[in-house]
Amino acid sequence: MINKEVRNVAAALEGVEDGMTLMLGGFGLCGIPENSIGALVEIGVKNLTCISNNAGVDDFGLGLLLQKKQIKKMIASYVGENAEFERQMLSGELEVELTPQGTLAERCRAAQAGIPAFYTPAGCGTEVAEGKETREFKGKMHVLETAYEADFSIVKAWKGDEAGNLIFKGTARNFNPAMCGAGKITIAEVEELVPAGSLDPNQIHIPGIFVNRIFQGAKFEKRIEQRTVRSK
Amino acid sequence: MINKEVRNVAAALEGVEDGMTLMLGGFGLCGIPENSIGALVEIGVKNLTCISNNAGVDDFGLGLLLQKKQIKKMIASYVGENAEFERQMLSGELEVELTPQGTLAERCRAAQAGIPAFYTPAGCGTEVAEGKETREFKGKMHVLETAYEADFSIVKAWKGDEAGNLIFKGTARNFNPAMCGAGKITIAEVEELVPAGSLDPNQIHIPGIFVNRIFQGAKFEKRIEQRTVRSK
Amino acid sequence: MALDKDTIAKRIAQELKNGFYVNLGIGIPTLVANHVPPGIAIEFQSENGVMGMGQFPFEGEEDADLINAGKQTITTMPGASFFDSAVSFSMIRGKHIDLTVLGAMEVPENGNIANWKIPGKMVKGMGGAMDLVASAENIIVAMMQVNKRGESKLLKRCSLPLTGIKCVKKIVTELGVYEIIPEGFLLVEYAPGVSIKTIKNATEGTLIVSDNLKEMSFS
Amino acid sequence: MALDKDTIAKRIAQELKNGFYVNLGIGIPTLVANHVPPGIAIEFQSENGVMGMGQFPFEGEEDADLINAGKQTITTMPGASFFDSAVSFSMIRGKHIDLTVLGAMEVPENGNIANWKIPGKMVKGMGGAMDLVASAENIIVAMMQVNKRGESKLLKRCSLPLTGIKCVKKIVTELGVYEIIPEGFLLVEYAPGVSIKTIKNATEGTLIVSDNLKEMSFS
Repeated sequence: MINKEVRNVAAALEGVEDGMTLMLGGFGLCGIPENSIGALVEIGVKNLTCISNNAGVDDFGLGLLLQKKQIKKMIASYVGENAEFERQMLSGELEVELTPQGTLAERCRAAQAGIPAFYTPAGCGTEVAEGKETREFKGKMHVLETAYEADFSIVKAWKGDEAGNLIFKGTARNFNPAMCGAGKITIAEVEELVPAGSLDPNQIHIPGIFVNRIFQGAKFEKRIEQRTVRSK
Repeated sequence: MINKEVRNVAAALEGVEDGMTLMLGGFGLCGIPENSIGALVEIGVKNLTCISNNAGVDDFGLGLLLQKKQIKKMIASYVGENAEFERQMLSGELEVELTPQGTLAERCRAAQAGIPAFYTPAGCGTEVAEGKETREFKGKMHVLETAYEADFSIVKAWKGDEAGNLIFKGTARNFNPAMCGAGKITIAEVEELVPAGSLDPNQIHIPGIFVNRIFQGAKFEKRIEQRTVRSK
Repeated sequence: MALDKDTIAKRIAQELKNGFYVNLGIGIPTLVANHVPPGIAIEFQSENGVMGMGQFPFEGEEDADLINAGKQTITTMPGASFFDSAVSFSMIRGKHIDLTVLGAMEVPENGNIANWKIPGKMVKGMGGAMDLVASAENIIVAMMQVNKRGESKLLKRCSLPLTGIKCVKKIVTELGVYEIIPEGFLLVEYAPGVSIKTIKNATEGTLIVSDNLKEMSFS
Repeated sequence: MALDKDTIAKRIAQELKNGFYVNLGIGIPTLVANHVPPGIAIEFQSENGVMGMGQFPFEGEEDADLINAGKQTITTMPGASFFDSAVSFSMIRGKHIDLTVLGAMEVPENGNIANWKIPGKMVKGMGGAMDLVASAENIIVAMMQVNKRGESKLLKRCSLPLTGIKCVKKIVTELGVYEIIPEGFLLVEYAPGVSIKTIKNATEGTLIVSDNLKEMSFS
């Protein structure tokens, strides 16, 4: 068993530097690597390019990095929940590349899987396809999309073991699995870190080979963005 | 819940006709849809094109269809265990397309995922790449491979529920997941069929949307190809 | 009388067929789930990674790890499954979803759709909409036909950046049900009590009235 | 004296480094797992869908659902995982595997490799070998240097259909250890008691003897 455990978030983030590209898991505020994001704010690395489906809200998730102007460029599919984001983007302070959500997921997965490029119909005929190669397959136009490159992938899982194996919970899975192994170094923060052999090998969502560093997060707030309920 | 249960293998195979293309899960004899293969022999459909990693052994798995000369063309990555296969191929009775194993898996997955084509380095500079488009990405040559098309995908899982959700066991998983939803109709035979709600939604390997028909196999022989043991 | 949003959703629910896997967008489309006709089996997907979505949770039972694509807390039905975003869009891109219902800012008469950006003013992003409209073979747009400034959203041509091209098949608004045909918007149903004149005034694009025009029915 | 197959495997095991994920091919490569140096952590992948392979099972404990790519019954180690073939080749194609050891029928001096087909005579198929050699950055070939008819398998040029091009970095045979350099096969180690003359006779391609040539050591 190859042990991937590091002692804390600081050790996990070693090597993250100004100007790097980070891939971060999560959908909205669900399944985001909140311990790592908190530490990135503290470390104060700047000029980051962040690849993440969303940009958090003003005071949580990637919104914390936006507030401190640590992000130079954001690659995302939906950023509607973040007023500071919109302000920085419309004022030109923040560079933004919006990409269809499925293409975003597949470009991460392609990086993980050693697929340099693939064709997808998403975005054909729209500004997303501008400047990209398009091609017809079975009578339908497709656009060529390439694998993302990133220095670090930072993901959040529910349980993990020392070998780096990960299990996600509910819809907190989202973009996390496809990002594992997609960046040069993958960091996983987990709610519970268990010894190797504790998890059923049949029920691992992401094998440890895709994870370089794993640690148990000190605290998970797991904020709910839209608390919707029905009456009993 | 959309119920996918059919009463038996005959109902599951309804619509399989001469000349069709079938995708069949399994690696060696491990995780093969043996009930369905047995029924295909009985039904006697002919001129099949089969996409499967291996071609079984002489008297089990796809070897049974080969014996009856029901297969016109075989698409596989490794066929070394089957003497009758080799005979039919070398004599020209059987058309054979050999493809790298990873490319085979990815072409199935591409069909499932609506990706018409992707680039892979596997096979560049070999006869596998002959007649195919090649292209350089980051200084390395890649070949363009397309998604497979099939009329039926026939897979084997360990447990399944009425909704078509599947869980595989050990290395019997292999090609089965990537083939689900890759053919026009997907048939899953399972060792144990349980009511919807019995399986943990977090531990489903293949969601039921990728499966059209599911049934509990009458009998599983699960033959071992190479029984290797160590002494106590 | 023009429909309210919930009644638009109710009309769209009539399009649900037994065995459909359905993706509902944010806004009016989400309400469709409340009106599934009895006796048919439907599963709702949310593209953030769940199939078999159920109702909102009871108060106190919300789970931060269980939300829909609108970031709302949800529950699941028996037979549900969770999966990652790449698998989720395999369902969508691979045409495994039978019906997609989504909102729009503008729909021109050729079936294009715009719903993600107002240049220089508002950029929410396309989310999963571009993947959905590029692959779905059965797309219904649910929206108010007239915007807050009284302008029609059923247009001759889109002015906003597109989400997808020639993909919309049907549109349900507070005023009527429209099919996209080569000639323009084919009005097939009108909301109870709404006049053709009102509908014409609220349609900037070419409007064709169906020979089989009828009033929407909610029996 | 020329090495036996198990000793070839033992020599290759010296190339294992702490933290390596390793894919072993069928035949001699499989034997490498028996010689992992003490004190280093290695995980063995089998491309049919398991990471963290263990030894063969005790008699009576074989599981038909637990095999390696050679179709042999196996066991798993703590920390193991199962996955599907697409994920398995994501590991391989995505360069997550640190070392690949595989057999060959022919290796020419430019580092190409042929191991899957003899036209008109034998076709086993490439299995996962083409994916492995196309992506692995650290490939060792394990084979007997001379075939059953006494012919060298270290050639000037391949005569058989290729599995991959310019990918082999190192070769370990019953006679020696070779690195591929622009000039040809660089002999860096010889098997105990084997003469350079014997090695030259068994090498059809260009042989260069390293300035740092030494005897293989199995201490």
